Amino acid sequence: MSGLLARHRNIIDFALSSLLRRKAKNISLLAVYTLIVIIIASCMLFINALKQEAAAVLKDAPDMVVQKMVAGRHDLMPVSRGEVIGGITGVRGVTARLWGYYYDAVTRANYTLTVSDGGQPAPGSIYIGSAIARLTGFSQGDLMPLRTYKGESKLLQVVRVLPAEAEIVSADLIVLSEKDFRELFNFPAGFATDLAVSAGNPLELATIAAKIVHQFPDTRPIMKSEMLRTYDSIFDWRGGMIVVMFAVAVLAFIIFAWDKASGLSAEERREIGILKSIGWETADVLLLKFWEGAIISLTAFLCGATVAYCHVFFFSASLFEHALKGWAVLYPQFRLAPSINAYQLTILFFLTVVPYTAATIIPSWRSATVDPDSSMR
Amino acid sequence: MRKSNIFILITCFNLALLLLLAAHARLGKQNAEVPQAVCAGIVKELQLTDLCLFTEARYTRHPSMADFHAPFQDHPGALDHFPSGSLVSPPRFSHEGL
Amino acid sequence: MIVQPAALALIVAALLTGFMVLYAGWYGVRILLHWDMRSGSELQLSLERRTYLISAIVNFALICQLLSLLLFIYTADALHSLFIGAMCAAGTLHVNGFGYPVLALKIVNFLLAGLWLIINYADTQGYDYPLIRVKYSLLLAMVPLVLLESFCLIAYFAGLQADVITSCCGSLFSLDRPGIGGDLAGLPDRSMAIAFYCNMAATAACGIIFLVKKRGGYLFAALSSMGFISAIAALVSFFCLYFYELPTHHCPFCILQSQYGYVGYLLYGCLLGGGVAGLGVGALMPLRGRGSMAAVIPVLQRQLMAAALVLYLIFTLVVSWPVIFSSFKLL
Amino acid sequence: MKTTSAFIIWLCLVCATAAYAADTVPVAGEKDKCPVCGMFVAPYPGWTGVIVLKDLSALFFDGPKDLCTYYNNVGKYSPGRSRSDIAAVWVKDYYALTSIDGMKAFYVIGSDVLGPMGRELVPFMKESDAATFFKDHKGSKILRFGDITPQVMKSLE
Amino acid sequence: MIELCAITKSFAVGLPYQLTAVRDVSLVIEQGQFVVIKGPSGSGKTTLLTLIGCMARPTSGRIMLRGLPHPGLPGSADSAEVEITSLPERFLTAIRRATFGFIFQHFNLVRGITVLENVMLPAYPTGEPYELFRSRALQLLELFSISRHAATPVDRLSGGETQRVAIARALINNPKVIIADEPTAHLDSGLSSEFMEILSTFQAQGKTVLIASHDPLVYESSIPDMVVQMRDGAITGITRQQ
Repeated sequence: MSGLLARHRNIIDFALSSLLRRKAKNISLLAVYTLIVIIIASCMLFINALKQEAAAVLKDAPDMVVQKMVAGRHDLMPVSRGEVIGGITGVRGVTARLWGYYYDAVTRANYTLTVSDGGQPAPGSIYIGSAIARLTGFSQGDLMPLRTYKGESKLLQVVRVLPAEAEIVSADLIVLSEKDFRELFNFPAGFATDLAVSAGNPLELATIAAKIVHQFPDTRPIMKSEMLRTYDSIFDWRGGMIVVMFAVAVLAFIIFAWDKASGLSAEERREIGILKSIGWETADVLLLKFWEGAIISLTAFLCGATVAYCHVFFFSASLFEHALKGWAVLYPQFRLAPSINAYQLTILFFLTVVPYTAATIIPSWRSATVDPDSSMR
Repeated sequence: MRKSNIFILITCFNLALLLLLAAHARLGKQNAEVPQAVCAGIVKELQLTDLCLFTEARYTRHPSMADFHAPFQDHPGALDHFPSGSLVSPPRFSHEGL
Repeated sequence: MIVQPAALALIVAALLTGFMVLYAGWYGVRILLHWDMRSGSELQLSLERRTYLISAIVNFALICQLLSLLLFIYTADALHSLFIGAMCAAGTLHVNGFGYPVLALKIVNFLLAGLWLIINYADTQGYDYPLIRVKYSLLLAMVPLVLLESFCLIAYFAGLQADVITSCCGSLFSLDRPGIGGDLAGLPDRSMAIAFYCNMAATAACGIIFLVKKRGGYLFAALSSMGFISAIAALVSFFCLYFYELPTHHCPFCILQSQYGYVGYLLYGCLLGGGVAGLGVGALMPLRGRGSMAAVIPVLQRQLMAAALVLYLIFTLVVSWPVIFSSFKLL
Repeated sequence: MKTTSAFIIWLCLVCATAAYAADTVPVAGEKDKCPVCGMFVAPYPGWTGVIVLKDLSALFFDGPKDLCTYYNNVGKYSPGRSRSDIAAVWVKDYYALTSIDGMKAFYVIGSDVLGPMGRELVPFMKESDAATFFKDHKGSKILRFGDITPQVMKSLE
Repeated sequence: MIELCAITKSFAVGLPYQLTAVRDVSLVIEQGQFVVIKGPSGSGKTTLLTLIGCMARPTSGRIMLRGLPHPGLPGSADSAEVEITSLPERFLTAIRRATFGFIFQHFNLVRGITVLENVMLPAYPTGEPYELFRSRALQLLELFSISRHAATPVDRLSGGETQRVAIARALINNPKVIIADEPTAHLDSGLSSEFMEILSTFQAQGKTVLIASHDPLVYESSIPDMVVQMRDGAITGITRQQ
């Protein structure tokens, strides 16, 4: 056992010597490899942190939202239906939600306007999200003009800027009173955007949803579990797509690695010939090649994962920012709760180290089977 | 010192660094509980359903409230939201400048 | 189709192992056809060199197989939130018809690859390539299974549709459900536990007899394979209940979750390792008369047997722990 | 005189504690386990049942089924006690998830809703709720607390 | 003892350009002998050395080793006889490592690494503890008075130093047989005779020395016990010296 260990360590010694002999080539290989690991790992860590954030933040979202559909599009929901739905056994409460979008031509940004169920703020005053405050420069006490449906300007007083740490849910929010909301959009009385339904027992939600659809076939109930699942699948999908895009980079790199491993120079052939003639066996040379690859991939993997973590959680994934921002004007600034686990590292290992290792098996073997007597000829 | 020892030390150092980061993540998760509670409070109070990640279109602002044909809703030039939707900006309409 | 990093990682691994094993199989055929130990011809020399490549490939495939088995189960577990009604891996695997075949094939292939490496190890200790035909026949048997597994895995992930309604483990492994899950759960719990302990005791006794008197290798292999199966059956029908402290929950996957301290990985790891070692003892039995193997195999068998016994012992201790020490009692 | 006032004080105390026992439902903690099956109770707040004994100690159950098993055989699980030591029985109304008096509740059996222990007696405060549930979830019978006999319990195993 | 029985080695068997490098060679080399194989280039000297040194297998004929280490094979005592012609490469390598030390025509040191590492190279895959063979390597360097170069890359050494490093490397695994292929081809007369002197001390230590050479300085020297003449792959004469 100790002999086996000693053999591995001896061979690692020589593998390091031979890697260091071709410094420029191997350091460039390591650099490219590390870069690929960094990109894939950043992407995975970022996506995973967002998923966890969504799950943590949305755990108190409405149990169910019921929308009315007309010709495949959302339509205004008669508030009266809320009473019918409230009568369904198992429903604890129904509230009409009033919310919509407002396009601000000056800043070219979309705001989300919403009415708080609690009756706050009072008519004439609003709360604004911190990203809006940052974008427009309005702060507490200022009067903010909003264009009504008639094109007139309506001045509303900012009484509160929503806390910056809640930006991930409230960056673009303007919270206003029901009266102002209806005046602004000429929103008909007796109608709401949709209904939020809460159930006493979450187990009953499916039954309640079935009853609502049965009673009002033109409605669409969306359960909280579906909202959360939407985020899971969006992020999984996006993460997967980014990984697929970078798979091309991985592929290119693997071709490069294959080429490096199989394109034995005359010098390398001579060296392996020498090793074999002085008593290295094919399996020893294979082990040497394995360790050369393992040293590079292990180092690249560990450094890449570390750098990726720092990139995502210390520098807020600044390399991705532009890709994620798209053409939105309002972009929330948030710090994600850091998370890293063995599962993600295993996936990363599979996506980077395993293909690299597979690509070097056959070339390594080819170089290991140089004839031992070749150095005598 | 033997080269293999140096390599083993560097690898151990890297692993330790990774473990340290895992510890940092655990700590950071605890620190994030307060802001997350603030967020959850606003979500509960305003009955919000979505994260505010992409504000460019309603199907990206409220993905869980959108429907199957959502990509067609916002403007005639809007393409599917991925991948072009997040890369291509919408055409400028004349009424916007007014 | 679910495009998700873990699924991609598994598909990449499946494609790589499939391709590599196919390549190895092709040269396996050539070795079986043209092998001639006495010849010093160049063909023979090149074939001898191929054997290094093939063992490197199977080594790679085995490690890949082991890691991807873990990753597959964990991924199935992590994906359960995408499917309505799934509580853990049991539900995710049930989403389409390829889930459980993939799992079964992964386990079988892991056992076969482990067996191959054991035989390969014995073979390389001999100076006369005594097991070359056995070894490459086994490799050829593995090739279609590995390819089938890769195909099933890709088909499984390709066929995953989010929002499919599936069953949760509570119903898959409930007593009144037809099928293997229900049958396993429905086994009489006490008698299964007794059968398991008897089997383990018999295996241990047989192993000790073998270690002392060098007899009974076949019996040991048979007992340890039976031990493997009875351990799974007893785990599902009896021991699970103690881990969950729930008298009705028979799921073999939930113990892999963090609430149970990932104890499942330890249990299944011990079981798989012990299974491979136990099978290895049996597989080496008929080969020990061949040429130089008479000196090699008995030593190897003793090591394997010791490994199998230790792993099974750990398994037994870990499953017995909650039965003895928890305050939970089955009625 | 002294004894009378002492008696009155004592009476007040008893009444107070009785009122306490009748009105407040003890909440299960992380460590509380079901005395019948040994499960932790806290992960299943929607099913938790409580029996308050006359000495004000509380027993927590992971579902009405285990509660009734206990109620039918108190001596087995709490040696030296009997049914007469029980001060109050609380179960969770399925729809509202609030604690209700178990003695007055309506129970549906045979439904397709499973509790942590499998088939369950699903409790309701109002008979109309029980009837709705009975229809929605394919129940087989609506029972009162007194109807829950050992035979009924057997059918739930 | 090394015994060759009717050894033939052909390359490209069955092809039009088949080449027979060694033809029906039989030879016995006793332990402790100093043997020189002489002959013009292309006479099969080197091929014969590769066959004896377990680097290649003969096409026909048998090679027996007696009283030499043969790890991994049955019969643990070194006195047992081993037939090495049909052994797998793995075992040939093990025997080569334990039994033979090689000195090549161009010395074949691995460039870019230090003298010490070059000397230790043959010991790496044996699984011997590092400290053990490192101290042995340092002793050898001391013996050949090149210790001060231990940390120097081999590319920077002079011809004589390179030669001594190559000899030190051949000795690291304590072999019983030293095989040298045209060792003096690139050395001046002074270095060549120094080389022969060093080899003769090995013979004095009981090692067998086997040299292929067409250098008169080697085969006309008084040191060898036996000179084997080869031409066209066959032995044409054996001269023994007393």
